[in-house]
Amino acid sequence: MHFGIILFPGTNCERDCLHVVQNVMGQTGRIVWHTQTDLSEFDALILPGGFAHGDYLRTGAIARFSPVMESVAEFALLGKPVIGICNGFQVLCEAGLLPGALRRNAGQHFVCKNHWLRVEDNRNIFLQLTNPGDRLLMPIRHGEGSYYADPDTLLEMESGGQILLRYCDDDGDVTDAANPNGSVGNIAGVMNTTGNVFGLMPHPEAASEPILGCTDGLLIFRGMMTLLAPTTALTSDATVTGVGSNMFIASDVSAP
Amino acid sequence: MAIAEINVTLKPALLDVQGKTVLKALHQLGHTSVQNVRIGKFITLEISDALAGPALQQELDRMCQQLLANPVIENYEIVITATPGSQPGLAVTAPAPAMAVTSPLLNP
Amino acid sequence: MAIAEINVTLKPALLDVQGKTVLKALHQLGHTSVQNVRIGKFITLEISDALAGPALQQELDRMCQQLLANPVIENYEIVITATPGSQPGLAVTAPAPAMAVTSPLLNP
Amino acid sequence: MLDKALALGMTEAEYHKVVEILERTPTATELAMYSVEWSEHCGYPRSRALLKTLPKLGRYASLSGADTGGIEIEPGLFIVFKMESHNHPSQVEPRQGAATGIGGIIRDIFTVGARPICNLDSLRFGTLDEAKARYLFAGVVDGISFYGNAMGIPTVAGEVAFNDCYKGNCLVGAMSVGVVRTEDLASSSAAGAGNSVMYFGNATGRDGIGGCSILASHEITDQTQRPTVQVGDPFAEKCLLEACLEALKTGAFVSLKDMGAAGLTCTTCEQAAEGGVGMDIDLALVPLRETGMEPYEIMMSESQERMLGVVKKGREAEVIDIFQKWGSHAVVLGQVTEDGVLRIRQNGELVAEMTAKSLADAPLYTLPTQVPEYLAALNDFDLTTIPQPRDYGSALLQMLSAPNIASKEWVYSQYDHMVQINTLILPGQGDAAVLRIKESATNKGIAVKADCNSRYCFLDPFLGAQIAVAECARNLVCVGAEPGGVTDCLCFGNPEKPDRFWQFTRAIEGIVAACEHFHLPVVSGNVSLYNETPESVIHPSPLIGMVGVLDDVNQRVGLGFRDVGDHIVLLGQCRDELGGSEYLATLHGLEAGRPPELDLDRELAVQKLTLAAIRSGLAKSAHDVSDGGLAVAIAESCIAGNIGASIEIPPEAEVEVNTRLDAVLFGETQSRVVLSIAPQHLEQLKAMAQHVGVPMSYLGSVGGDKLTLGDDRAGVLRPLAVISLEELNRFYRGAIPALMS
Ligand SMILES: Nc1ncnc2c1ncn2[C@@H]1O[C@H](COP(=O)(O)OP(=O)(O)O)[C@@H](O)[C@H]1O
Ligand SMILES: [Mg+2]
Repeated sequence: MHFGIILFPGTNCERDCLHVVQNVMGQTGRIVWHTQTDLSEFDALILPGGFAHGDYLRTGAIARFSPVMESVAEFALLGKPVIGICNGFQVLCEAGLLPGALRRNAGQHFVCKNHWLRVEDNRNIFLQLTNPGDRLLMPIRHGEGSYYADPDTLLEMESGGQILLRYCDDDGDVTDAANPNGSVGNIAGVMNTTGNVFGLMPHPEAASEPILGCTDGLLIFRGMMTLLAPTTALTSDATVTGVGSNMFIASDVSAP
Repeated sequence: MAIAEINVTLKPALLDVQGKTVLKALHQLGHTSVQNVRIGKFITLEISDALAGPALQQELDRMCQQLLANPVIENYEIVITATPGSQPGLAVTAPAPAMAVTSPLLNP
Repeated sequence: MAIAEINVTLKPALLDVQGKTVLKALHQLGHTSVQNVRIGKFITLEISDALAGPALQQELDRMCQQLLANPVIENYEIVITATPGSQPGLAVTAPAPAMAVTSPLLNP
Repeated sequence: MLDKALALGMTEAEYHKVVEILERTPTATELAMYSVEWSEHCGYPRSRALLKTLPKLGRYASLSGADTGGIEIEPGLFIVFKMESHNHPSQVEPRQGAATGIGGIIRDIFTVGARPICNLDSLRFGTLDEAKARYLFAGVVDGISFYGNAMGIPTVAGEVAFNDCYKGNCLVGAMSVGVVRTEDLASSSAAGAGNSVMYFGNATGRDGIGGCSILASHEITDQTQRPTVQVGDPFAEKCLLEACLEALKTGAFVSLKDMGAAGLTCTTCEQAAEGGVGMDIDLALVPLRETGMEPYEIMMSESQERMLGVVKKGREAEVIDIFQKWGSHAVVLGQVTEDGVLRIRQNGELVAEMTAKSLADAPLYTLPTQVPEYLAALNDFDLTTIPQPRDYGSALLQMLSAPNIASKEWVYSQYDHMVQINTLILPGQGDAAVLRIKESATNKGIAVKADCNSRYCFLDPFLGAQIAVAECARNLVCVGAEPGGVTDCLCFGNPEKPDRFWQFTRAIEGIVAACEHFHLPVVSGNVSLYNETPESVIHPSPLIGMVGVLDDVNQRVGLGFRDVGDHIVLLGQCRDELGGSEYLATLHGLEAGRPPELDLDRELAVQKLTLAAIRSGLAKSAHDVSDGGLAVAIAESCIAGNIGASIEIPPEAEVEVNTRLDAVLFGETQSRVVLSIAPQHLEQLKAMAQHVGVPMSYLGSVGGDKLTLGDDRAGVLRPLAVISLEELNRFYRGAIPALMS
């Protein structure tokens, strides 16, 4: 599978995503400068994290006018998968490709830590390798990740299966205490109505290698490479879900 | 040269967490008569004389809708003043109502 | 109830990195008549009637110097208006000059 | 002109020297240029002679003397690093001051063609009970977060300390680390008459004019004497970084240098002097942000996010294209000349003319030193008068919640410490951060840490500086790395006062002694003097940053205990040492006594043993004993591992006779490491320790959900404390957030 990874000035996770695509998943990928408009070579697109245009004014506000964004919209219209991670999620919201908006964290500070996420819906390509209720562990690293959508929109999203991930505690419970940024309904990731554009604040590319202590993020990228299964029941792969572990140190040091 | 001052504010229905934090801090400093705080953006634009009147107002509206405000969460208000010093009496005030007009790109 | 609107702006000599970037973006969107952009904060305070007149003005000044603005790099301007609807004609405008008075909190 | 020179911070003698060099009265621009370039900040006239004594050789091939230095961790692959302070600007405006400090040090790294892979920060503030200290602390952390995060460079480690002596002068040491292949190393030495001198990055404004000579090289006596604050633009810097790395790859560059303090003055004269050439530039071509700027203002401006380089003649367009793509200015200001003369013009008209060398060769001073008066009385303080705690449990909790010891999670959770996905040991999980090096052909990794106990340095700058080096190295060893190279950031008071200069001199001697013993090169560094105000003088603070190498990044350990039943052992000996300890400060409000002794041979032996235990896979966790002593170290390993421990100090433990119990638990004797190992490995480790002559004691075992402490030295167990993990966490992790909310 061939991934296009969009690079706006100020983006800073493009190389991390490329590393995972090439060196972890063994796929091909290319970094695409934000003025390029021909995306026909790609099977899937990643809008990586960072601070496009410095995040000045509002996150994603300026980036969404980059020439590449019209092509991203067309790419999405064709039904091909697009994932926006962190700043990429913010850009997709500003561009109207995903509903809602991301505001400054309720705590007013940037937050960098590993966080548990609960899978809300797996009837989509992105989370098809997981089961509803699974816990995934991934880093969150953002200052403006407080998701907001008005109540009507939220209702629609709920019924449309568009809310894919919520922040939860290590028991998998979605609680206020387990809300790192004040997102409405602890929402961490949402999808568009047609099921091919996904945005999330956590960083799956930073949780895709054993050496980093966690591989839950890989489930998402692998999902994007897998034809959507006819039903939600995916038994064989279910064993690899919810494998989030806290072993960030020396988990792979072998004792003598 | 015209000067446009734009206030971008959070929609009233949204909780202003930053405002709440500042309110708390003000109370702690003894400013207990403050009952509410909302924090928005104050954007000043300097615009060449090429644009004026309704055309200016229209263009400013477009800038706000496209870029300067996010209609999902924000309102804006535009005040046009003449350049400082030149005929201050002519200041035109044109508060735009809360708008959430979506541009074509927003909802393709 | 009084309402105070406070504009906090970066001192003119300082680089406004946001403004610079937004200006570029506006130009790219075709709004080429814009010549300069500065981005600051717009703070709205609701204040109980206990405070009024010069005392109110003074207290607002102190709030700005202590907390709402950073006098090392920012200026502020305070506009006091009555509560919306109640005697709008009474609005008092009191722009404070660029101030660099250090506050107890910021510089004890 | 003499009065102007004095106002610019020059001495009368320096002014006359300028007249002598030029054989005429200097122009305003010339005077400005000499004043900034000869200031302590740029030319190091007061410290240069001492800095020359720092060792340059070590285990790894090293690079030093340029903007930044480094070590070659495998053939053809360099890790470059440097630490620099931004103290004065941060005291004036903490957020922007710290942000521009980070910005400045990052430029030092990519200026040599390296891609920055991580940052560290070493911070010092007044005590947090003061509003001003909290304001500065919050602002500085916010500034580092705001700038570093946007750059996509993880801030992976650092240190924070609070002490009254910093209330008038906070310290903000920023360190950046980059990776570069030998063939991509860029030069900072101009060459080739006719080549183009080019300006890159942000436009120039009146930022920090005079900052480097008037501000940074003098005490701030008058708070209103504020220069223009510099505002950081991480977006511009990120674009500049990418543009520079891309453009350097083309091979069109002869040299490149970042504009830090003294901006254009420093970058023109130093590149020219280093290459033995001259430059002829026209300031009318400099992109300006403000109108009406005078030539001397342009030459002195400290506007951020700018670089000056020399590009081969005929290849300018290709370079300009790359910078334009990134939205960055790139303009030709003039040419390199053969004659070694710097000619600065404004619309063709000469405004300054001097040899580059005369600027770059700042005068050299030897300043008098004198042992400070406070020292003898403090050193001789009678510690036997100090009462022992009645309740060791609450004493330990009090120690754990002391801001100097408490978890710094409030700080590092605001920093993106994971971007670039190389961070394998995150802040709080090990004594140093560990990063994989994706560029390595052999699975190498690095460990990084910054350290300095300035209380020790206050009580004995020679010993304190040695300990700073030793502790930093020990921290690297405790994650499994071989210490490889040092950078320093020497923050002191006014050098013109003989007692301050004595501190400075002794501290450098300490660094030299320790580095030579450990075979560590000092590859880069920075000096910040005049850190004093009428209300406070900082403790001598030779901040040490260090990089170590893991040959196999899979051989790393954290500080957290891991498995139930593992044995806890102590390498090294406990001695009756309480002088200068955090315990004395926190429980008794005292900064007195002598710092713990340091036996460099013992230190090296303990480090070698620790490293061997980790590499052989015996050690499952390692944590050095530093601030707060043994009890704190063990509590930290419980917290990090989220598992309890039971400690009974046995009769045969390696404790010097007649050591007070509080010194056993909270004393800060050097050269000690707490390891946890599987029970079956105890004998093997013992044998290894005996072999290298390092004392080793079995202390207890891992397990449960509480920390139990007891003293069994007399053969009769004396229970000291039982504290639940939950309570340890609450005190250790809750302390700073509670103070800052
Ligand atoms: N200013 C800071 N920035 C980033 N990380 C920090 C900072 N201060 C402390 N840390 C991290 O917190 C942990 C504990 O630091 P410290 O108490 O200095 O360790 P030690 O006592 O072993 O020297 C380390 O992982 C360190 O890198
Ligand atoms: Mg510590």
